[in-house]
Amino acid sequence: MSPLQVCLLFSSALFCIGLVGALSRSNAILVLLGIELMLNAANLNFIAFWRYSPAPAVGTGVLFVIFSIAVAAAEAAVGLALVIAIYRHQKNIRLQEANRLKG
Amino acid sequence: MKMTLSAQHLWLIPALPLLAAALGALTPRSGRTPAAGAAIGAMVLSFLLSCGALATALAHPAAHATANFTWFAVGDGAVRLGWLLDPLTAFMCVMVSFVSTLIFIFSLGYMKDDANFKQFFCFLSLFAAAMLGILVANSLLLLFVSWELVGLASYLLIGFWFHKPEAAAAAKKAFIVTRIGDLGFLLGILWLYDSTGSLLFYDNGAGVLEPTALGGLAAQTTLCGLALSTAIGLLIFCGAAGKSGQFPLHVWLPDAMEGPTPVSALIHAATMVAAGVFLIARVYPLMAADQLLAGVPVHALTVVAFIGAITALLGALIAVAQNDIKRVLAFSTVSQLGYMMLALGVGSWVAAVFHLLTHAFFKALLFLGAGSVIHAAHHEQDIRKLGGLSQPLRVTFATFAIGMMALAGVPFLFSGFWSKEAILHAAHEWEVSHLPLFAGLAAVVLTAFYMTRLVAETFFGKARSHAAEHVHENSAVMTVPLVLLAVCAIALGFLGTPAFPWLQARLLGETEVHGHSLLDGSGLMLGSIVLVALGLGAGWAVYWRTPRAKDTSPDPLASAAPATIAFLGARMKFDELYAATLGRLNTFLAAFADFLDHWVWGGAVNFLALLGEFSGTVNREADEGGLNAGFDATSEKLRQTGQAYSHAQTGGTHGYLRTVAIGFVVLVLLVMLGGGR
Amino acid sequence: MSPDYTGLFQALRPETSLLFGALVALGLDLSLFRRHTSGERLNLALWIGALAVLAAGAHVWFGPHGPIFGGVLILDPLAVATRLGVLALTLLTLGVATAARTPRNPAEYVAIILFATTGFMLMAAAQQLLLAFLALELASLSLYVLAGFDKTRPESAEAALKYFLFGGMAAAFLLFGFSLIYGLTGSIELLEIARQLTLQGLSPLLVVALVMVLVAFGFKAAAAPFHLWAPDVYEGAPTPSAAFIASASKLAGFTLFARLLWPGLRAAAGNVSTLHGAPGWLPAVAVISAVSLLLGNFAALAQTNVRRLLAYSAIAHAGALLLGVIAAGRSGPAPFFFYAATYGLATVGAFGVLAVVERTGSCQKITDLAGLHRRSPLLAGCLAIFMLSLAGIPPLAGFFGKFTVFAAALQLGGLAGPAGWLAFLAIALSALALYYYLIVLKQALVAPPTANASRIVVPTLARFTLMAAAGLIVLFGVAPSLLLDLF
Amino acid sequence: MNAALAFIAVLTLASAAVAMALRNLIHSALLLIASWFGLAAFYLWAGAEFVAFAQVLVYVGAISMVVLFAVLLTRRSRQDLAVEPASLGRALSALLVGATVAVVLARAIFATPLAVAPTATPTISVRQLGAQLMGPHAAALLVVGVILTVALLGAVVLAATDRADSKENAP
Repeated sequence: MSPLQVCLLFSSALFCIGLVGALSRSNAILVLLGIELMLNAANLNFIAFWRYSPAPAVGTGVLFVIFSIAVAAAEAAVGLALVIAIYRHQKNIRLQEANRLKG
Repeated sequence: MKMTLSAQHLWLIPALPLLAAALGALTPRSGRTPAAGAAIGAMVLSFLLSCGALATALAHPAAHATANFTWFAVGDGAVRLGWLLDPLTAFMCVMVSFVSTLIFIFSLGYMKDDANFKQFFCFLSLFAAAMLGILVANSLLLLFVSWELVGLASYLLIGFWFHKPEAAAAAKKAFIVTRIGDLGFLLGILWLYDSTGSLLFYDNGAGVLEPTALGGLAAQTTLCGLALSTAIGLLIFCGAAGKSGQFPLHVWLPDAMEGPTPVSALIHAATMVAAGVFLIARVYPLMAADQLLAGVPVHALTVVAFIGAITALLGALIAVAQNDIKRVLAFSTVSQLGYMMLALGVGSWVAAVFHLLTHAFFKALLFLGAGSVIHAAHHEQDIRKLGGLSQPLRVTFATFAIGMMALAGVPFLFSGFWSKEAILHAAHEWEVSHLPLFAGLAAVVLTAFYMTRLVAETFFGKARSHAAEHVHENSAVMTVPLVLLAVCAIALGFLGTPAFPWLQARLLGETEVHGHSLLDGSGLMLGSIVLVALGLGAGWAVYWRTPRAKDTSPDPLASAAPATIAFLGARMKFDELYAATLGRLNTFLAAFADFLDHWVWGGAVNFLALLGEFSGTVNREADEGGLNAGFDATSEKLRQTGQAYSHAQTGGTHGYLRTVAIGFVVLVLLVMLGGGR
Repeated sequence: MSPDYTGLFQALRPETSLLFGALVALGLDLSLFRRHTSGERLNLALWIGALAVLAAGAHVWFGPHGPIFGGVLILDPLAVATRLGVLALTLLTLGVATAARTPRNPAEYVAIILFATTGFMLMAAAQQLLLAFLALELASLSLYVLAGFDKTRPESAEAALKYFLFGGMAAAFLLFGFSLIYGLTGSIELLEIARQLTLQGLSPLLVVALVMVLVAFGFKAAAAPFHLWAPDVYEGAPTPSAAFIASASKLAGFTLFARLLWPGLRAAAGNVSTLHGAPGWLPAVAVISAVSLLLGNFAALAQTNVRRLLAYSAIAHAGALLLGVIAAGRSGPAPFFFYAATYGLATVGAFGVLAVVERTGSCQKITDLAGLHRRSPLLAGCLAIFMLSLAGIPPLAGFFGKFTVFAAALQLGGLAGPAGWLAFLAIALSALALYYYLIVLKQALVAPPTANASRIVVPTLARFTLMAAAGLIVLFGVAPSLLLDLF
Repeated sequence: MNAALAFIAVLTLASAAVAMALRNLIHSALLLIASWFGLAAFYLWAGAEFVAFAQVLVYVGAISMVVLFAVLLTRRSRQDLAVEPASLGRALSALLVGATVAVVLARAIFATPLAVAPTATPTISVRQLGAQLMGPHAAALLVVGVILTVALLGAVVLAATDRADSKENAP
């Protein structure tokens, strides 16, 4: 098993942990954080691939991660604002109670 | 003054009514006179232009004059459209514009009390424009566009009295059933485009109906060993069958009688239903391209012939048992359209077009006559409640009788006789099978019989309801079109007698007329005359001699009880015959038609529903709503399937997110394992 | 090699004018117009927005073409056409917003619409994974906010949260997929990726990456089974937002993903012209397309809510559009672009009608449209055009969208292969589609109005918008070359 | 060196997994911060110092603060802090789906030959990054600026409590 494969398994595991969290938690904030973990796993991949790329001096992977961290911050801000908006109406942030819309 | 019109300007013929429709749409609701005036004026102009086009076409009957232009380009292929002027187009244009003009004028009287008078003329113009568009198109795509517009306009017209729920339902049914046929048609168009790269009929050797393309299409084989041209031809025939009410897609036509009567005359006599026959006549070279091939399991035209024969017989049988004046005519239309398809199938498209033209006139005459009766009798349509109208409605009666004799095929004087004779003659010469001929001959008897019954019940005996007692002849605006149509119903036959087949020769592109002696094939003609006489006699015996006494008295055919005196024996015999064969057969066929309506094509849709249900939910009871009923139940069934689908939409966000992950896994497995690596 | 900043700014002039418009709208609203009524503030913002969109359109039309800034962006015919289409749909959305209920922060609303449009413009032209991801996120974040903009209705917040979580999940999958593609090819430039993939062939990790991209594509296109957000968002979001999400977003999304898939991942496409084709993303797209067609059409039948009906019909249309993407490898992007653009027109128009009807009360149920022909003949007529175009009745534009897409799909191998079957399925199901569109039209054109229904006064701008949408649908139906000549 | 990688991985994964399983929201948030630190350590290990700093700054510094604010804003009593356990069925199905995805990913990773050049830890200087940012990635930089603007504007609009709003929605 090469170190790159270890890194990929690491990121895959993190991705799946985030996925399980997003699928199981009823608190909307935790679901959001699960999705953040999935984004983190992708970042980890970028760095790992950059680490073992033949020409790391170009730094594409690193740059991608910097941008994606910025995007993740933006997503978190909007997401938490939406959580607050939901809270305003249903006075809690349990996701399973937000199901007026269906059918 | 001899006016001619070249192919370049052919577009004017449909453009004028379209303009009238647009003007009608823009006039305010109160603008009744301008809207109707524009519609009728445009139709008259179109008629004159059509006459000009006919003059041009007759000058060069063998030529397919076209005017093509590029419409748009997709990728490396371009779609081109164009107009086509040949005798077929020209004759049809003259017929459609003439009959439409008369129907428009008749509508002035028939619809004069309707609140939506203006819209009615607007829709009529739109319909006529679309119909004329079908005729002048030189591209299958342009034809299809007009074809769908015709469907849309007929939806608007059939559902015109939308306050009647039956009318709204009938309109929807007509639109959707014809559309089912159109799906096949569209698929055929796409396939043809894919195979030949063009949709133009004639294009200086590059069109799809010209030998190069046809040779290529006939040479390839596709599913089940059919030639490619056969497969495409059959798909196109689906569209024709839907529009022309061919078995098994005929179910919409009788229901469509809920529309105003002029609409019935326009849609179910002269134009829309004839569009299917015209379509097959137009693409006849494509349909016939496989005729020369040996070893092909099915020829496209053979299918057409048998479908036509079945429709002819079925329509006639059902018509015998109808009591609504318009429904009798509707089923007779189904039956006559069957004749036309039969003629196309057995290889005589000129006979089909000849019958199409004569039928358009006498069936429009009959429908307008029925409309005149209905209008006079305060919207009473049940023939059991009419009766005794021959005295008060003299003009209507006389013209209706002419139409009836033309439809029944009374010899020599009436146009229907000659055109039907041409079809039977062609069926006789068909080498594949004589079954269509026998079906056609059987339908001859039945047609004569039920038309006699219709006239007898409606116009003779005594008035059997309050509505029928106080009738007055309608105004000239309604009777003059009847008289004109009656003249045509007689005169048109002489254009195509065997001794002087002028029309046939022109349609085939010949400049000289080669007549045959009337004695050629006189055996068949004699036979059919005898059959007509038989049908008329039977009708006379059963209905005319002893008119119905009350509207509730039983139908003499329906009650198997033996009755009165002198002619008793013969009549008894016929009653038995009816009870044993016709009655039972009729019941059976009615049940069979019902079966078709509910099961076969409903079943096809149901099959889709089941397919959907199967994939949609696992825990759904399979028998619920089974294959139980026709159109409405089918759509209800489909709705339930949809509900099952949308129940997956639980509103729970976790479920949604889980679906993303599961979808991911499934797709990965699909790509890794599937794909036929 | 020094980067060509001038070229970049030349190419980004449309985006710059949109952003400038957004900032001006915000600034004027915050400084000079604080005290005015929200209706006046909305009008001001909308006019500024419309001017910005028009300016951007002019810049697109007269701007540069070809690869920009070392190939990060590509302004080919597809990009230009999509940009123009997106701008037109944005303009119509702004028109719809004049008729809808005035939002509480009108300038912010318009500004975010312009930000989202900026995202769409970049999506149309991105030729590099990083820029594609950022453009997608810019557009998505703006749309989440737009969906949740109506703070008085809990449905709006719920729709936005669902949309956000679903979209966030899709974005995570997309980013993971991008990271794998970067790892396998060592590049994020589409052309370089394509070059590398032709050398490598299909590896299991690449399959994972492909499917992750498809998940995000399915989300953006609202294709089954990644469609679940769509009905809820269409129902809950404010009407102009829903119109925007259904139209411009879809057009830009299809362009972006078609570009990712065809030039970028062409080597991994596989084959669907015969049943035993090569594996790749094409079979997966074909499956998504078939599922969308079936599910969308059937579920639409069961709807009583007109917005959900539009949503399920959108899913069905996504299925047909995916067929166009499948065919784009051979026939080019023109067919699916035409389909997506005309579909967007009809959808914006339909939502516009709903927005106007909503002024007199709720408009959620199909029966809320009853008697529309009496209440406003103009609305009923426009709705009929939109619905019939969606149903694909010629000569409206929707028919030619279908025609070109199906014709392109059949070119892949006739009726014998899965692509042909899909075309057949799509054609067969369009009879069903006609049925549910007629259910809506029956209410609007035939049913009598309810007792307390009053006449609807259509505001001038909304009237203009609806007539423009309807007119364009008829125009593109009669003369499709107007759109197709962009290619 | 691989030992360091394994240590970081185990630490990060364990804290993430426990964070996703804990019932108390505040505890979860704290453990997530730990896991983000783990990721920063990984970036350091891989030689991407700048990314590690960005990770700490943005995630540990900013996002965790926003999360804590959101947690505090959306609770009405102390009991709300303890998140009720997810329903068992949902947790099991989530685990099942997660495990399946994990199996798919792992199989793909093992089945794909990945050419790896055994190299020393690369370095990339901030100056190099800056040149890249301002050079080939200038367009992306502009777009990120717009994204952050939208997020700020959107978050403010969505989260701000209008006076009329609070009146309408007062319980």
